[in-house]
Amino acid sequence: MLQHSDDPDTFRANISSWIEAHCAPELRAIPRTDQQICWGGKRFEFSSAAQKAWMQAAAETGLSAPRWPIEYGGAGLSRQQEKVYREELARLNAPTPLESFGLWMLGPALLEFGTHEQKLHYLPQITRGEIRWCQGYSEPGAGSDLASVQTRAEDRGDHWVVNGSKIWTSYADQADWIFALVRTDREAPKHRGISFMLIDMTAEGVSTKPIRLISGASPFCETFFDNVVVPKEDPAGLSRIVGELNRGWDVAKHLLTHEREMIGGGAQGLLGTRSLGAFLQDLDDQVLADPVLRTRAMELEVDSLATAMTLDRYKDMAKQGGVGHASAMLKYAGTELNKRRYELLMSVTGSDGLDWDGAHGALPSEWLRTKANSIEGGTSEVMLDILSKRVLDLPSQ
Amino acid sequence: MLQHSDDPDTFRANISSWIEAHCAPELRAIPRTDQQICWGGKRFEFSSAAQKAWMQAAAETGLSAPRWPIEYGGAGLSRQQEKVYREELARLNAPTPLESFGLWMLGPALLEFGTHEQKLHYLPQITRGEIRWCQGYSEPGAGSDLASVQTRAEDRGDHWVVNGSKIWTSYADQADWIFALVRTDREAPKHRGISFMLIDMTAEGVSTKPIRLISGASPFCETFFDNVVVPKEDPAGLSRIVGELNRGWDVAKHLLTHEREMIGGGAQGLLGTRSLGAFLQDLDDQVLADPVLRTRAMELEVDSLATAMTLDRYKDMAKQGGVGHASAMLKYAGTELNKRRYELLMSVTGSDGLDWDGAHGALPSEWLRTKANSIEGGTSEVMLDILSKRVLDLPSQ
Amino acid sequence: MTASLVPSGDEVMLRDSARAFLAEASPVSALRANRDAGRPYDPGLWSEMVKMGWAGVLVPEEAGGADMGHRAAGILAEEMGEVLAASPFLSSAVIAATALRAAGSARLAEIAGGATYALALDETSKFAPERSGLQATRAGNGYRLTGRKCFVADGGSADRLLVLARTAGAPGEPQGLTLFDLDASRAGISRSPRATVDSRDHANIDLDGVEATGEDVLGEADNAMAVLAPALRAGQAGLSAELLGLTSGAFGMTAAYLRERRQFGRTIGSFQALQHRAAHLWCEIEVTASAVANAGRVLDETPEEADLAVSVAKARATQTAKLAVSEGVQMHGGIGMTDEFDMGFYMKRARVGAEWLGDYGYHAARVAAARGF
Amino acid sequence: MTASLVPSGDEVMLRDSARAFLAEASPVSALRANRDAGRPYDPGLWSEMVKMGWAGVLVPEEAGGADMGHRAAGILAEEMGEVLAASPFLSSAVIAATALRAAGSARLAEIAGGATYALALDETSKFAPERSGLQATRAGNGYRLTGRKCFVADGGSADRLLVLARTAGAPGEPQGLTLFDLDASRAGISRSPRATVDSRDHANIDLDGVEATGEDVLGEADNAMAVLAPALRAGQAGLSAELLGLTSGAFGMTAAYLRERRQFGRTIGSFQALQHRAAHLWCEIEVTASAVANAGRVLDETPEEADLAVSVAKARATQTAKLAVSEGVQMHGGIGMTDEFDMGFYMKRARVGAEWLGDYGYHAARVAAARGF
Repeated sequence: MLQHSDDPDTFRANISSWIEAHCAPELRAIPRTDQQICWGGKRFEFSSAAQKAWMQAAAETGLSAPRWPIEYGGAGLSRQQEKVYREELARLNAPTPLESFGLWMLGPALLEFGTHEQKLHYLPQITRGEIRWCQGYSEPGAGSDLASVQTRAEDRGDHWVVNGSKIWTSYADQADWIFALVRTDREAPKHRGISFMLIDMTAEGVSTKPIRLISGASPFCETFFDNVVVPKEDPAGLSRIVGELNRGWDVAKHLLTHEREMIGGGAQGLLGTRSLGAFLQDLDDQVLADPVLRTRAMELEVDSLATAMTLDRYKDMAKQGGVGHASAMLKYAGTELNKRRYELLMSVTGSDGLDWDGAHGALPSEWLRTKANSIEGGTSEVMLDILSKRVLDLPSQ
Repeated sequence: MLQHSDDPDTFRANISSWIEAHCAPELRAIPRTDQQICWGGKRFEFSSAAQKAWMQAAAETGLSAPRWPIEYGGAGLSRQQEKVYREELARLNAPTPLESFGLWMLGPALLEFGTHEQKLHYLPQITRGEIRWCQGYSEPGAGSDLASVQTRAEDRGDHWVVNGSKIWTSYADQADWIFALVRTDREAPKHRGISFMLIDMTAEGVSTKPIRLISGASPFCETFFDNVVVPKEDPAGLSRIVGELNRGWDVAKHLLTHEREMIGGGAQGLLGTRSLGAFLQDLDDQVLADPVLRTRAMELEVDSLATAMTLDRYKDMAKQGGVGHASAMLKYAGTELNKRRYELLMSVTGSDGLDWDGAHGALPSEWLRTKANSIEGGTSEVMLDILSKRVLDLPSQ
Repeated sequence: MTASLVPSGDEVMLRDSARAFLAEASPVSALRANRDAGRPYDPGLWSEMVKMGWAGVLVPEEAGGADMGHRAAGILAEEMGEVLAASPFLSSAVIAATALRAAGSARLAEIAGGATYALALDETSKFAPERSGLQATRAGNGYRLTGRKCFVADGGSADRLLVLARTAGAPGEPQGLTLFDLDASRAGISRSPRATVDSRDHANIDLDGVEATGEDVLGEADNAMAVLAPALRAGQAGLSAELLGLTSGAFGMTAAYLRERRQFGRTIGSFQALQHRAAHLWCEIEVTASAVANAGRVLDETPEEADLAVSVAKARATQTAKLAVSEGVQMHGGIGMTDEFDMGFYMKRARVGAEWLGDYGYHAARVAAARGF
Repeated sequence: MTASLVPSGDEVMLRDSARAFLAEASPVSALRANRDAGRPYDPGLWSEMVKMGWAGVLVPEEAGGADMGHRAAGILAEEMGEVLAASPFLSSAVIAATALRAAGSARLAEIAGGATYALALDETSKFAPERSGLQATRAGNGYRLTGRKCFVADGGSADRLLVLARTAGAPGEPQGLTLFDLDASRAGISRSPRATVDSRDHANIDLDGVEATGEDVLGEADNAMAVLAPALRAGQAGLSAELLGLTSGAFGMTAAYLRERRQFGRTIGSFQALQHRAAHLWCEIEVTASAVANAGRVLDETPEEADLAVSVAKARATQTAKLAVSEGVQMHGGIGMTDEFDMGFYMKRARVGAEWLGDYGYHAARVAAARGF
């Protein structure tokens, strides 16, 4: 077990030796591939015994969800302690023991809106990697207008009957459960009448179909609900609705802001995957003798560095009380910048970069995939709407 | 007198010898300055006897308004003949004998909307350079919303009493008469209740004040109407309203499209005044060794050439039946391009270009003045609105 | 220039008939079917084009062509771009036909009859003809060619190859290059198909001691540019037209979507921010259309002065296509990202078209050079 | 970096007090009054700044300064930019103070006391220190300086001049340059004021056989860069902060106008096309603000590594200011074009600030060099 300690240095030493004790050296190699990510869930196949052991050690210690309360399966760390933990993971090249939409999204929603009983039941399943969740928000034809939920849950006394479909449900084909927005009151105004519902993916009438993107295969699926029966209370007496009935939009909005910060923050990660400088140094000298390409590269480098400084500054601001709706700026600026970066990488690689699996590997797929950056998690247009109304206080009409 | 002829070659020869006979060699020098433009009007001072003689010869022949009917003081030329005339003027470096808002704007409005008597009275005054007109559309505080006319003309039986003010009235301080939009029915909907009125600038209660721009002195004025009496019929029995009472917006709209084509077409003129190539060749080599400036210059040159080709193409289209609302594209593209051109000229001249009257003459004034290109004659935003609704057929709501 | 930049009656007819044919014979779904079948183009479609005389659009009548000129070729390319029709048209009927015509080659009639050609030029990731270094060394009365060409459009399927090789001088010098017209099956030639994002035929081509004679030289030895330069201009103008058509196709889909799609209780085309972006894009397309029309006219009227016009067209067409497909995907939102929807095909072809025969920077530099800076 | 990029309590206090002072003592109307009076700055205002210790913001305490660091200097410059306050602050308190401090000059105390300096560096229309060629030839124990400097900010009024001259080597070489610290009234110096668009003090300076001794050399002869480089970095960071403040001032006017102004029956700020442009501009300003804050921090913490941070800041600040003033004029419409309205002053100063101490291209190239391409 991990020895907690209020002294930061002692804590760092403890956590470091705990990582070294439980994360086998074979796991601590980089670069890591997507295949090595541990997602958990009933259908997950561990890539190695070491991976399974590492996840289980983390689950036992609560470190798969470092800041969640101990009673719900977390480690109960402070923000500062979590930072030390992440730093030590990075220093030792250790992978995060468990990744999941349960940890990122459902957990925070339950912690904010769930009952004590719901938390006690669902959260430890997540931290232990037993149940893999997926997210069911978007619907075909709805696009950015998430509140226009058409999937409906009809009240049949002791259960709901759910019909409709969701799109962009990442890894739905590998998930055990889904948290979804469903319309429980069709008479109420658009943003009312929506509930945040938990549905077992193995229930009869649930099916999924993978979505192929212009960039190739993707983790996204369409998920269909055909007369799916969802009990109002399951055997343990737990409600399948998180938060109040018909107030699911509040839960969703809370999570959307959360997601936006992740994706905006993720810009830094994206920037790191293809370093422009390294790329440019490998190129034929003639390529950057072209003033147009040189100019684009210089402009991008200036903007990338300034954007990285902005991520730093916003992290500092977040520590001092949050950034509010301005987080939409990180999402907008980060994703638009990433699209520019990949356009430039395609330009400087010229015809060498045009093959699906050619001299620059997956570059063309990555380039095409960046086009979704400014759509998913709130389009650039939605971000600009938020900024103009919430930050700049511009009028609606 | 000019010998008309249906044979194009004969006509060209005739017009050419007529120009040489009446436009003194001293007038045929370039570059010409603004001071050498002949505006006509009661207060106009000719810069030379030759200038006066040239204007008068043109007026007698009707060539100050080549395509207007002969009975209204024009030369009655065909479109093709006018083209030949313009080509010969250019070839011989002869200036246009007369420029005026009467020729450009009021004349076309009268030809379309005026009565025969109005045309007989007002048009020859224009072609002979006797009366100089100015335009009174915009009002302080109205901006692009030209239809929100506040200047009102109250009906007092046999006359109107006009109160209000106009802004951006070019050369109002030197004009004899003004054609203005005034509200003649305050109960009617916004676009109704406006009339197109002709007002004598010497009438009691009319005053003007010049407007200084960020680029320096300008021909623009504010024009104030303080209980100005405008007779409904003047001694000759002519109405001071052009078109129907309360339907002045139709006249104005017609002229706005006309003006837009002029300004868009004028882009070619503007492009010509400062040739980028000549400018760049005069620069220190180091300036264009900077890849950023070289890239900007190349981009601008590509876009300038393509835009010039577009002006050519649209002229060809106009000959075959008009371009309609697409003329808003010329206005938008031409003026935005011109702003870019001057931004680049300022960048390549560096600190040498920062003085009001320095190494590059009036360049800084010209640069600042270009910022108005995308505001006057319909803002770029209004042009994009027109294009999206009228050309792309995008819905209003 | 004397000719109008507005299409003549004949040109409108040509456009209408091409559009009607392609809508039937080669809608975007045909590209999808070819892609899914791993087939870079449909030889049956090409046969029909040949029957309609498209293969001979630039071939003189005495060699069996229709000799309709570059503007007409541009109209055909534009219509192909609109529906992303894949064919050897640009490589054979435009580029090779112009080269063979400049050289006075007897093989012109074969082109009009449907023989397919590919231009094997690039050796690095960027287009730069004068930097070609593939060696053609003297051997007896002839030559031996050894080296690698990459990104050869239509190179995997072409009957014949135009190979640019160095017979004198050093890479970087425009002189000393020779253009060979070789049967693609000649001994020593091997072709490696590439899986380019536009799902069309591109290949790398290795030449290993390929033997060639003076008969195989197109035009004069050491002076390839005399026949290559007009061919490149023709190809660049044709590709610009294809990209313009592609742009127009992508924009048409986008504008239609803006008019129909509803979100937040209104048609998305009523959102002013999208309206202004759409209107701006339309303006860009109009300006590019002028440049493309002009390039065709100048090639028909004063081809020797066409460098500037062609480079303006290719630079503009490249940029406008990029803007149109980016806005197309973004304005369609999630559906624009799915393979099921066609917009991705437009984006991918725009990218390949941006590189082929010189990218934006290459052509912008040529414009600058022509304008004296 | 250890320090936060968010202002500390002390920094917030400094900003608040500077803002309050400048709003009272130097609103934009003061610039207008100076302009109309043909006065490039108000010496009375400078005296007050000196009293508040701003002249000594980078001067060590032992020389009578406040030694508050570059981030603090940036906050002051930013606030001056916000209201377009004209003063010799950047030339004297930032550039000259840093140079004199690097050289260990005893005159530092004079700067803290309000003595004004100007940096005479440029010789062509573009900033390029190493290309300086103004000759300082050996004469007896000293030097004789002859040549012309142009675009010398605050050069018409400064008490003293820092003159960059070539004592060895050829233009283009970073070595062989020497920085002289001369009284502006020394024999042979003549100054020609220029009417720059920002209505501030800029002059051309002619040196005609000006005599200088070793005493007048700041730092070492032939090695000006040792004292000049830190001074330039400080000046560039300070100017970036001024431009950021200017940008924020112009944007504040524009956003307020969008919230108030009505047209077509609605508040213009409700037009989505303008909303998105305003929001985009705000994002650009946020990103630039980070770069400016970072440049100040790095100069305070690891000045020798500050080249990259400073050039990112100046490049971004230049571009963002240009966007803000262009959008400012356009969104204000006609009124934005009138001299009566203040936006024009912001546009003019932004243009001068874009050129001074290196334009976008100069700094972008330094970023590229630092990043290895």
